[in-house]
Amino acid sequence: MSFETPDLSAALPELWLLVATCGVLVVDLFSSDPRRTATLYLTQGALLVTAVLALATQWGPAEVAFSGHYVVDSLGAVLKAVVVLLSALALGYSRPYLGERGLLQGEYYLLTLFASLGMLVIASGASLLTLYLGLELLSLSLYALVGYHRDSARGPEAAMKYFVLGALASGILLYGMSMVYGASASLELGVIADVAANHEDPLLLLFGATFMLVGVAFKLGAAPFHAWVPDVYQGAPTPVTLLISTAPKVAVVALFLRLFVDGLGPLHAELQAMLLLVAVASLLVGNLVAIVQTNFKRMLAYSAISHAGFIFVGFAAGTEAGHAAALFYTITYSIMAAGAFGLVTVLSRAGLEAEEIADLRGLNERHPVYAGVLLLVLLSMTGIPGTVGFYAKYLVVQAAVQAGLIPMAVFAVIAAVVGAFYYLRVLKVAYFDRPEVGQDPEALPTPGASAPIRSLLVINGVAVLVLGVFPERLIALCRAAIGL
Amino acid sequence: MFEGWLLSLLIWLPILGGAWVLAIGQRSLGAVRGAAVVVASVAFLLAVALWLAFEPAGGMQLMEQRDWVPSLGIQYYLGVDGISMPLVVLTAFATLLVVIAGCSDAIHYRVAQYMGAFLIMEGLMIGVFVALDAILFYVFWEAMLVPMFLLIGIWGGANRIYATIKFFLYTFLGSVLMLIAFLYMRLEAGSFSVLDFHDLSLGLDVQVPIFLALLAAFAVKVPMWPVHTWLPDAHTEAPTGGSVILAAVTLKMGAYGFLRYALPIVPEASAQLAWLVIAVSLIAIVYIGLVAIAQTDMKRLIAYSSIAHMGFATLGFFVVFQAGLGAAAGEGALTAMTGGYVQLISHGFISAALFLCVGVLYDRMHTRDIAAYGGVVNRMPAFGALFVLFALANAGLPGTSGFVGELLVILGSYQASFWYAALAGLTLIVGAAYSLWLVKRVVFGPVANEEVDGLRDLDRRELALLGVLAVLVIGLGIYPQALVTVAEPALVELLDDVSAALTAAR
Amino acid sequence: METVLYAIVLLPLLASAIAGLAGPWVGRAGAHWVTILAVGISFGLSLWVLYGLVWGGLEPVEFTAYTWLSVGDLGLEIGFLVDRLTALLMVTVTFVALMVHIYTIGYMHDDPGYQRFFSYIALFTFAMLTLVMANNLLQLFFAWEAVGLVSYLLIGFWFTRESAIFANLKAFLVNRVGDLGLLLGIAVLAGAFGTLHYGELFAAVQADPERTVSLFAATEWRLATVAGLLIFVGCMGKSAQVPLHVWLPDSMEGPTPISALIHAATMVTAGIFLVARLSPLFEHSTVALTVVLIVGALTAFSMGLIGLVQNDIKRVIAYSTLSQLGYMVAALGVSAYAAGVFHLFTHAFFKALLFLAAGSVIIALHHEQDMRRMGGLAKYMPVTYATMLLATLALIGAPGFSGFFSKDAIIEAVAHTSGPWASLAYWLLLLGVFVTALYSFRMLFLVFHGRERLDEHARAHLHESPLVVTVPLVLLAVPSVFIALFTFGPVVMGDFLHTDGAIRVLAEDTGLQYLAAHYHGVLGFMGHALQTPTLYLALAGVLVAWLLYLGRPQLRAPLTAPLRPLQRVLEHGYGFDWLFIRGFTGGGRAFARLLARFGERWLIDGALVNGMARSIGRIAAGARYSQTGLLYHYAFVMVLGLLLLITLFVLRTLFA
Amino acid sequence: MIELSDFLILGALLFSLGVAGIFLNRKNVILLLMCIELILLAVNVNFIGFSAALDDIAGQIFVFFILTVAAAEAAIGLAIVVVLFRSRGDINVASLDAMKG
Repeated sequence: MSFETPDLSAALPELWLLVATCGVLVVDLFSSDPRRTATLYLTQGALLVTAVLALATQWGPAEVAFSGHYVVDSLGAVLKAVVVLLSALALGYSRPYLGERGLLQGEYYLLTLFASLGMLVIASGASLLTLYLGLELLSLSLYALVGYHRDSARGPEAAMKYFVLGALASGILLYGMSMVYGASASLELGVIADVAANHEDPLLLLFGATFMLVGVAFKLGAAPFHAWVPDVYQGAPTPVTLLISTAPKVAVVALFLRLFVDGLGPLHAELQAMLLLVAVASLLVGNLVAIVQTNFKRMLAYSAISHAGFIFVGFAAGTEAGHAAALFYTITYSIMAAGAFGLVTVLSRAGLEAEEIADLRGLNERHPVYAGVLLLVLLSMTGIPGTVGFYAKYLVVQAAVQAGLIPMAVFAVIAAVVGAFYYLRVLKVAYFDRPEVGQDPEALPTPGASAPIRSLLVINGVAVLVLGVFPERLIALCRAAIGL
Repeated sequence: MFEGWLLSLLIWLPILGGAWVLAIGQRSLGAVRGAAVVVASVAFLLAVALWLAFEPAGGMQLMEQRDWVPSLGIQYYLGVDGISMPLVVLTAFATLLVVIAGCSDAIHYRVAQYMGAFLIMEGLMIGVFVALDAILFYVFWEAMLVPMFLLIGIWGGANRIYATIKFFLYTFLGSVLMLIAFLYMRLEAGSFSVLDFHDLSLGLDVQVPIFLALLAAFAVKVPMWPVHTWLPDAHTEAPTGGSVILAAVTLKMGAYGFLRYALPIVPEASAQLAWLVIAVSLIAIVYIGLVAIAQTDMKRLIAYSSIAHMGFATLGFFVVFQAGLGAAAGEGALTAMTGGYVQLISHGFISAALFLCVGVLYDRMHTRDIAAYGGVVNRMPAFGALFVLFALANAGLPGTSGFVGELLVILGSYQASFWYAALAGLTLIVGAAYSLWLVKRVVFGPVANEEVDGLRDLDRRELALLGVLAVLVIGLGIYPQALVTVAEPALVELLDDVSAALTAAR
Repeated sequence: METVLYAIVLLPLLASAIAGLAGPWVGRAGAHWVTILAVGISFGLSLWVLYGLVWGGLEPVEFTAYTWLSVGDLGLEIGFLVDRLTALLMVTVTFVALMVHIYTIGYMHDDPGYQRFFSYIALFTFAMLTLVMANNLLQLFFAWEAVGLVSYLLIGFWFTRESAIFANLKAFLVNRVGDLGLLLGIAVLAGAFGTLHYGELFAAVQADPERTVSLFAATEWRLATVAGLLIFVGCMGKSAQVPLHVWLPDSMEGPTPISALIHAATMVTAGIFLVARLSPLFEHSTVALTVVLIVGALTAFSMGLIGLVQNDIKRVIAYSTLSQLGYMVAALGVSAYAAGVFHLFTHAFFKALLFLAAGSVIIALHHEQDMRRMGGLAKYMPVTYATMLLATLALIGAPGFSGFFSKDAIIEAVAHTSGPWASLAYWLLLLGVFVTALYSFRMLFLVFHGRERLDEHARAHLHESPLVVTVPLVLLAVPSVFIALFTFGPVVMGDFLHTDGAIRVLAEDTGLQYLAAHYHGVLGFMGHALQTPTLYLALAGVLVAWLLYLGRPQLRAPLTAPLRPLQRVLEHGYGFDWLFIRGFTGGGRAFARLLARFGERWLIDGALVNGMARSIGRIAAGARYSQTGLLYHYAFVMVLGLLLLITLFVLRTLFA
Repeated sequence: MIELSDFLILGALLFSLGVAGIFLNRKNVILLLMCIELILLAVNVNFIGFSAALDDIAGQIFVFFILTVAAAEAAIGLAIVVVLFRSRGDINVASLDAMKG
């Protein structure tokens, strides 16, 4: 028996991010700047370099490393780049919000970095173990971030709910993993796939897969495992909500793709019914309950549930096109969600969270540019052509149609129409309602953040439009990542 | 000479022009109005150039084809034929009208957004008519909802929010099913090109669901009974310009959809279910006509009359299957279809004119309630004369454009069944009843009250707008051949294709 | 020739446009001069055309002016067909129109809508000429609607009067009922033969008269009958036959010159012209002709009766018009087209005269129209009185007057037609003669004779009308009296209208042919009249009128008392107005409201659209409660979800 | 000889107890943390049983990682409990319902 030094370069982005995180930790420790400028720029730099590294070193045919626990492939490269860029975007929006509330501390950046690291690990996970560890690293960081605003009334409650339910979901996921392990005698997804393909009686595998599916559905916020979503979205500080609703979603899609495509892909036919059930339940619950919400963040949470339903439609299709669609959907949804929560962040200030729908009253009258951003983002979530959200829905529905799931496709688009109603309701408030006469202008939400962040928001909104008119590059990227 | 860029310019000039107007923003009212008028005028001139350059016998022409989303096989594919070209010109014309009409002081809130929305919408609507790629078509089709949603919601009447959300959801619901139909056809045809779709030969079992999906989209847009109730609300609450565009162009998109998609792609299903469309068209003509009589709001009344008139168009399009399609005798099919088509354009003029007329009154009195008026002609003789003219055109008086379509549809549908013609012909009575009763209550009579007494007649801008429409309404009534010459070859080709497909299926 | 025809048609249109659109610039005098000039030239040219056709050796002219629309094989054209029938009507129309134009200068002297009025009547002249000169049904329909439009505009000329704008709406809508029939008839013909050109249509019908169409699934109907009946519905609308007559009395709300020109002399006779023009079609359907006969006879008698109880001078004449139109239609029903058209021709003069004379009275009395407030006017207005007397004599058919020939020809033609329906019609028409005489002289006596029931103010300003009024009266009186003397023979008894194929009669034994065979000149016809009841009935009518209104007015009360119920029925116009206004219009409106409320607002919008939205909202509000906020509920839901998936999986495994 | 099925039954029982504990307990948040530990332990039992039965060491390695993560999870959990207690003064599960609907 000889000891082989593993080829560490396979995990270059992760290692870089880890080192950089440690560096940020040290720098932050010795920094006395209350604005944490150095921390911010180092963090953003680290994340951007990670993205570059991921794309530069990992794009290409799949290579397995670390004794089969780690895979380097194009999918992973794309996922990693997207994940870290979204994290960077989330951080970009967060500073003024945190600063005004006295939350601007190095821990915030560190937790975000660790979460990103967890996501990177998920993106390259080739065994149950790696995936579990990545997921836990991500989840634990997020629990802490949700409760980050210790003095707020709702933060700790949200964190507690998230933590308990998240741990429960992790337990269920693990339980499923143990079953899969028992059925295939290996933790490696490649081996599991072989076993799944050749198994005479995949009962145990399927049993495990069902449990794992619950875990994944929970993390994605799909019904009926969605209960945490509204409370956490509402209770967490808005920048954290922004983060939760973007990068981790992509990571969970990665988790699904690894577990249920790379690993249990051969069992798709057996699992399809469950995936469809989750999709239908999510579309129903998300779209229906969102209608009656008055809190904008909470409404977006329910809308996130319905979007998870769409992602699951892509999963249920089970084809490569379906997976590419789900990936594209998640990425573009993240961009829209970043825009929406970014707007709330920018409009809010200490003492005025600007998270009620009514706070948006007359936005077009006072700040037409921001109203325009809101318009684009919400139209995109609705799926109106000209915005990128249309192509997201288009790809998913097309995959469903191609896979012969036409009733599912019909249900999904009708759900989208129901969903349109609550987005329109917000637009109605922002565009058609006028601010009440005599209302104190001070009490109205005003964009308070610095000019770069406001520009970031506008760019975010315009990106929704530009990607909607020229979606080819992103679609091609997602399809290439999946291997189409 | 226009090959390859004219259509693109017609789409993008208004859209970019609209963005420009938006960018001028609140700075100068004059600059905003000027820019909007310039953009709309240039677009209209381009549309006129399109008309002149158009070769009636040339089939699909002025095509442009580029890759757009190659990984999905979606192309930027444009072209016009005799069916779409007049609609493009109508769109540019209607937008010009609306922009000029919007230069009055009645529109003072966020003028740049108002003008920008119309211009952007113009580009999108032209896109609908010239797109030859199904997804491109769908993109324009849906995107057009947004500016209209905002127009009604921001500048509309008291009940505008209910109306605009209803409008949006109704039409959105109708069209998403169409998208699924397109995706399915893509699987069969291998591309999204409408021309490839036309070559498909699908089985009847597939055609019927596709037809129903298309019907859902187009029926809502036309709108056909019983999915029409968004229209009275939207028309009523929309600002004048919005009503004009809705009536003059938006409704035509649905009818155009039938001609471009439903009939040629799923001819067998269209033939099979023609009875359904015919039935609801006749219901639209008779039932909706009666409902129009009972209205007390001017715009609602005109909106209902729009539905009834669009019933003629759909009747004309679908009665062809029973009116001797492919047979030489009398050519009832071609007559009916041409009639339906002429009705589209004519209704574009007449309804635009009527809505502008109501707008003129509304600007002065701020009410649409018929009962608030009476004896308007005493103070506004020029307006009264024009209003009577348009109402008569609405009632299908010969010599106005309203008569042409109705006559041809009645003549054509007689070939299918005497009773179709008889029921459709009831519009002669019902249409006259609601149009002229409206005239009686609003225009004629003694001066009803002090507000009416204080009315001033049309100013030069209003007179010019309505005058141009009057000329067009009468012009098309006296010389419809100008339009028919352009459209007929395309309609003949469509009918030939449909009948060939039906023959092949038998 | 073509240029002449174009000029005849287009000059009035041009004049109308000048007077209407350039009214403020040309001024009042400009408006009347330009229109009168145009119509005058039209009249002159029409006369020239008629002369040419009859004596000048001109052949009937037919040409296509312009293709309105051609779709596939169906060519819809604007074209002219001028034969003797057309020329006769052109002359009539332009002559009466010219008289009315001149008369209007006086009548409308003080009206602010002076130019507008001239524009309208010139436009009417144009439309009416287009109608009679058409060589195809489409153009006829165009003009048909155009005259309807002008009628609409003119009835509502005084648009501030509620009654006027009610009447014009009513007129238009009732006419539209007729137009629907006409349009469907056109559709039937176009559908069957692919053309609307008269000549081609007639040839096609001639070639296959037995052709059928199927209306209901199984039954086949003769095409000629279906088309004929439908077109006759159009005729009933425009020519105000029962039950579509209800608009005509109300149309008297228009200025009197209009009543004369449109609602008496020309437009309302368009239906008669239409049927005559389509005689080659109607001849192939006995059923259609029988219906025409019955409707005509019924109208002739029943409308005359109503004339007895009217007090408004114009309404009396209006009912008289209805009755006379009935005579014309009845003539058509027995294939006596020539007689019908001839009555149209003579009636145009004397009825226009009656109206204009009545108008003269009305302006003299400052727009007083109630005969109960007139009386004894003869001495104040001698010219008016004289001309009106002549017109009345013509109307009741005093021998030698133009009306005598035309009406007697009709009655005789019906009398010599066999069949039960013809007998019934004959009796109705015969009684109608008595009634006509009675109401005509009742009017004459009430207005011009007897006690003066005027108020002082009216009497003080009472004088004969100016020359622009009286000259047209005199000019109209001349043909009213004499025109038939030299035209009756050739037109009705000869083959004036038959030689050039304008009118075609298939049967060899019609009543008119019988008369023609036994015709021995005007005097002979008058002599023959002494042997028929017609003359005596007319005389009786005059006598009764004299007795009741001049001679022994005290007899009136006891004599009419038992007839009181009948009188009430007549005063209510047999309830037709009630039926139309309350029944059809009211019912229609109530039904429309019901549809709007129930169908639209409650069912589709309320129950379906908003109902769906509401139920979604309710479900959403309910679903909201499942999110209790409590951790253990959340966990429980998750576990339930897990169990659900496991169940699904177990079920799949069990049943796979 | 202890069969594989015995491990699995034990694991399933523990797992069920843990899950049931989460939604049956309405009092103290600490109990929830304990239930979570119980679930993780149930998984460990499964892994060890399978590892032994399959004669594969990977399962046992996994268990070590689970134990480590469980410790970290407990740390975070307790930290949140502390924050919660600081802000509200009690850690009653039933009172955590400020956000709902």
